[in-house]
Amino acid sequence: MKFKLENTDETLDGTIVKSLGNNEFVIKIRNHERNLKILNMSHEKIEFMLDNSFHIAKYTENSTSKITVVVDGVKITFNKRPDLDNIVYKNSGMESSTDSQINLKSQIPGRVVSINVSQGDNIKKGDTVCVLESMKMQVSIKSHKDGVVKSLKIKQGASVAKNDVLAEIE
Amino acid sequence: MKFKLENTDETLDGTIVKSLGNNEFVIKIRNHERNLKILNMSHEKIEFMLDNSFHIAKYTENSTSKITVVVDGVKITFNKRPDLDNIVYKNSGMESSTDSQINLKSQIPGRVVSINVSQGDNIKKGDTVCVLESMKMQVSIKSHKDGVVKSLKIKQGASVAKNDVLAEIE
Amino acid sequence: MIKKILIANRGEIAIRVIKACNALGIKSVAVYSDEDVNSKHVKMASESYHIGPPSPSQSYLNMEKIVEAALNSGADAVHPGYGFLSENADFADLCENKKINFIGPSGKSMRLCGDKMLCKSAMAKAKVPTVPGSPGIVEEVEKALDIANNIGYPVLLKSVFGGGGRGIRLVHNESELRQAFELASGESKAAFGKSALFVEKFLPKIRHIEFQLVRDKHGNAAHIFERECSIQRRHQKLIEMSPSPVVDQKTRDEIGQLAVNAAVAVDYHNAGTAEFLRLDDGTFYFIEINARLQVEHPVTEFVSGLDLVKLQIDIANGEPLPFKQKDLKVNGCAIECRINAEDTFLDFAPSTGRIYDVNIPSGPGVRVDTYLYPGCSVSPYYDSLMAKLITWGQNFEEARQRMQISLADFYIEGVETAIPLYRTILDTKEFISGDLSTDFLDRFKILDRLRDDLKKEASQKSEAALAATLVHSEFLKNRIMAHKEQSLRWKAQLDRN
Amino acid sequence: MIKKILIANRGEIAIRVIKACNALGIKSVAVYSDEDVNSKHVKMASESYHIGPPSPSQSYLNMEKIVEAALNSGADAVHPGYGFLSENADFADLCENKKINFIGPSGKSMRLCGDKMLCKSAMAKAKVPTVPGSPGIVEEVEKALDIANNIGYPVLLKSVFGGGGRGIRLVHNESELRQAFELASGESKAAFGKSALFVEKFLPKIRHIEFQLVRDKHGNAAHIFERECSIQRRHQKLIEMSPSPVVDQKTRDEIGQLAVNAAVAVDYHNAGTAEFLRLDDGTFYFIEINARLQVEHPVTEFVSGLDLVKLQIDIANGEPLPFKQKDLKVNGCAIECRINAEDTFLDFAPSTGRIYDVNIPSGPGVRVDTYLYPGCSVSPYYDSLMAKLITWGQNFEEARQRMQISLADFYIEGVETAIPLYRTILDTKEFISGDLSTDFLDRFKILDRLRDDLKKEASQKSEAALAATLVHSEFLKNRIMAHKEQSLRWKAQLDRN
Repeated sequence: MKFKLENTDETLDGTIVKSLGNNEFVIKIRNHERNLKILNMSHEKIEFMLDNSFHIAKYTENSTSKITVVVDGVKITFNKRPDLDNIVYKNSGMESSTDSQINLKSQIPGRVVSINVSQGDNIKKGDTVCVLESMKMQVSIKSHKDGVVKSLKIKQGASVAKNDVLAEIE
Repeated sequence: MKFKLENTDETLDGTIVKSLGNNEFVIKIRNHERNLKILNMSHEKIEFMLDNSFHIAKYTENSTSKITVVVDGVKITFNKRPDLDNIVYKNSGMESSTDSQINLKSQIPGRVVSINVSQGDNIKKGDTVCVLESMKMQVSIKSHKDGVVKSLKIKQGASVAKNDVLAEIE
Repeated sequence: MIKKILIANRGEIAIRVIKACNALGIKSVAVYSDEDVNSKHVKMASESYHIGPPSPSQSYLNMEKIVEAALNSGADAVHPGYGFLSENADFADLCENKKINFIGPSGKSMRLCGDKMLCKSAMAKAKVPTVPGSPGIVEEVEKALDIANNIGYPVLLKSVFGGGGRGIRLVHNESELRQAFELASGESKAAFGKSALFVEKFLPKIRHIEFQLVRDKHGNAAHIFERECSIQRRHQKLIEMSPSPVVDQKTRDEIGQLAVNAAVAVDYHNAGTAEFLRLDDGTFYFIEINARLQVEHPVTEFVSGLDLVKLQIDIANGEPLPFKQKDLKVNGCAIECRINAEDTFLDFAPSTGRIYDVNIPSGPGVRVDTYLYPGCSVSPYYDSLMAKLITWGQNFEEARQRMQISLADFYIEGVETAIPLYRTILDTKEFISGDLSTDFLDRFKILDRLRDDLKKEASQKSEAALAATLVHSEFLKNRIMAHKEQSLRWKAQLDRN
Repeated sequence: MIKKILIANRGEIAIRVIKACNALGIKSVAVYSDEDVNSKHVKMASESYHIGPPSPSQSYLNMEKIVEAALNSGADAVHPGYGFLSENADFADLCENKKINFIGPSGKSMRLCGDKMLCKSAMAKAKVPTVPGSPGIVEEVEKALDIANNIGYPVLLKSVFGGGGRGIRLVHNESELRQAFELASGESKAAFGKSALFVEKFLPKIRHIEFQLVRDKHGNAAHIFERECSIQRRHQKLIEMSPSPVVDQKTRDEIGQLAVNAAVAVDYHNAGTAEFLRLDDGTFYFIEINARLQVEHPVTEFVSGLDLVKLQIDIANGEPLPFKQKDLKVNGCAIECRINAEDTFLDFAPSTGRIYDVNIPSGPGVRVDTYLYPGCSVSPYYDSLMAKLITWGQNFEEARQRMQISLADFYIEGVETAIPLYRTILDTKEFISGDLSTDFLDRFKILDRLRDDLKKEASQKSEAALAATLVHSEFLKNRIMAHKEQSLRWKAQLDRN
């Protein structure tokens, strides 16, 4: 199997070569054979020795296109189909172009302090749509594109969760 | 319900007076009404406020005759039928008279280093029956009574768990 | 003598005070909102009282409710922690009126500390230098121009109604100042009915250095050295240390004495902090007194060996300080990293939710003050400080090494934290050489370096991650196979029936 | 310079050394037996090598296997921890032969430390006082009688083949000595082919006080104060502290110098410990050098600020000591309680098994060195030390208070520990006043007091326990009811079919 590492754009390939029994396997990564011994495993977590080093990995996301594992506290996302995918790693700080998206989502949980636009308003990218408050901090949520406010999904004083849609902008 | 506290020989009585809903109850202990609010509960553990104090209790033993709870780290055993029961609290250091018992049990886990008696031997209370090793320490296991070694349940080099029967002495 | 203390706070600082109470044989009383029913401080206190709904204004800022809990529990003292009511003079007065010992300065002293202009003039009298500028409010633009000419451009034109960066204008020359004065004055009159502007020298690159001070009710006072808190984001401290790399013993004695003078000037008693700005030329300007225990008090505890909460309680009991200035000596070096629930790459935006797992570091010279336990929650209602990681070493380098390994050991599953950022900062040559300033993150493009470090780390772990992924795929495949087989068995059975 | 250290040990001390490696940027290599696959030291090290079955003789005492792992991993040094191979001179020699830096004294020095008689005569030459008695082995009874008359009865007749209390006879007069000598000599000849007896003065009530020492490869040496380890059970330490309540600075200087002389006498390098007995009249007798890091080294780290593992590594690297004796000063007071898996009421018999839950205390001045985590196991194959709880305070009383609250916070579910015993001891007026001796537990009938304390505690918690029991009964009743209802529903359904 070939995997593309989102974090660094490297491509890695790996396969399980054989099982040695007793939860031990020979695997091949980048054409090097390595010994893998599973110590503990559940559907969400695995503890294993890779050659002589211990690792703990938690599986946090697994879709048809990508899998995210947290290895020894480091979050790593693989694209399963490296030829097709080009999603930018969240931590790179570079947001992908979202002009085509209608939904303005909240990247933080919080309470709606104020709504600064109305349905039907013409707004520009960067205009403040609303202000959220969380942990004593007020955060302005800005439009991700130029467009018209098609609908507002929030009410003043209400709480929103991370990734909730705040407004549709077309 | 009446309960006898093994640790101190006190007798306590208590009842649930009524449920206030929302996991709150009025209970009566020693004729004083007290407020009990359950915060979290599973079959083995309960976290609750008794009036204004937080407690965490783990249920470790529950038989028809007694129940053991560890409250805030303190182990407490109640005899459910205080009139009938007279078992001595383990931590009192006073072992109950065990002359009538046949089984010699191990109070520690360990490996059998040596067996000092044979089947059919006449032995006296206090004679060493075998020696166990655990955590670099050798412990002589002594007969709890005078009698004849009816059978030996252990082999040299084998491991025994706590409360395993080592020998029958009649 | 205080026998029972109500802690009018939550989170790690409530736990810190409860532990101090336990060690001293004093009963502790916790208060909690609906949001904190399962919080650790509630479980640790001798008694706990519910005080209202999650919103701080209805619970931890609700003076009446808190005083009621104090009276119901029979607490004879209140410890306010930091934040919430800790610098609320009315609350201090209310406690004293109800004969509850408020562990902090008097309401009167607190009011003096809290009012910028009053405090500034008190300091002028006590000869404690403040940032050059107008001695009070400037009514006329000509006066503002005089002052600006006197102290030199650029200057800041500030409104007393501002705060946290609001209502501040940077001006570089006379014409800019005239224009800004007119605008600001108009804005202020429109908003508050009157203008209240003042002028201060603009300080381009500064360090935030503060002095811990203690003063008892008999007037004995001492400073317990400085803390350098220059690593900040949006004017909030991230990393603190004691001693500061730019403070030698002579400077410590000199500025420490100013800090003590400042405490005397406002008749302060309790533990407190005199905050200063330091310029690259070595000039110190007093900015304010924080009239409470600071978040970063543990670094001072490490290098002094003192227990500041215990000292606070002793002072509240009317006891004299158990030491003199000359008895105090800096022992080694301590660093603190604030472990906030926030996302470095979203401009430090809050990150809340359930903590699925947590590993708290430990070892020689390591201290962690935290409310975290596996399964607890980080609430959006309160501030983002989850934990403070503090390390001590015989010198800065040992403290730094211990901080690095402790950061690597600190695992929090469920929310984002600045732990990776701190690991990057602590490895920069600029941090190691002590080249600190409040614009450290921007000045050295630390976030870019963090991105590079994260990429390197991901690269190092990529093979292990791939191995885990391979096993997972295999595992899923087998489960699907097993599931199919079972389905077939079921089907066969159904067919039989 | 050492770049990679193999740690030939397990448990808390392996973790302690791994943390030191991490802080210094040195790679760490763990070794583990089948029993330790899931142990924390295996998970924390940079690399981990399997070395054999659970039995120590086949794993942690298996020199060849361990050296093989060191060579395979490319480790350039071995840290032996304490116990296991730490005082095995052959292992030290083997490492040096394989060009692996053994972090400890030379094999030659270790042999001198390990041989009672050789060590005693080396000390005689160096004028370090040992327990009065025969200077070496006594072949004839008349010689033994001379010595006994000289030092005064009662005396102990000991066999060099004994140890840990075996082969020791207490005699009160000449006739007892004649009789005992004949018996012991016969026994010894029967068992070992030769008699090797010696005579020592019997010391009725003693304190165990030891001095931490360090000596580098250039001959620079210093002591790092004393530790009092008088609270023991069956000659094993339970509670240690530094400083000792009976050692003033003059005594510290004087006996510390003897400890240094002892180290010089055996050409010791590394960190080590000179053990002394102290009589009530203030006399100190040297008994032996422990040629390794001690379990109780953290109390010394707390009061000195030094990192002893780092010092060991520096000395192994050939570096000179970074301080002189006069630079070292006792800072405050530290206490350690050993948290063993054993049952106080079964004569401290081992208690092993799975640890279902654990809460590790923390706070100002608190340090815990441990391998425990929820879900780990305590193995019967290895020693019973699970954790060390160490607290520091500005003085003894503050350290004691912090120890008390930390003991109360330390929760270990799954095995028995002496935590309740320690809580009782720390509250006795005898402990508080420093009236310590190796027979402390017996002398003050501590176990009886513990029983009383446990009863009191059970009484205090009885109402909460009853409340929990009532709820539990109610809960079970409801479950049974629910179950019955469901059964009825099932029955009805079956009846319908």
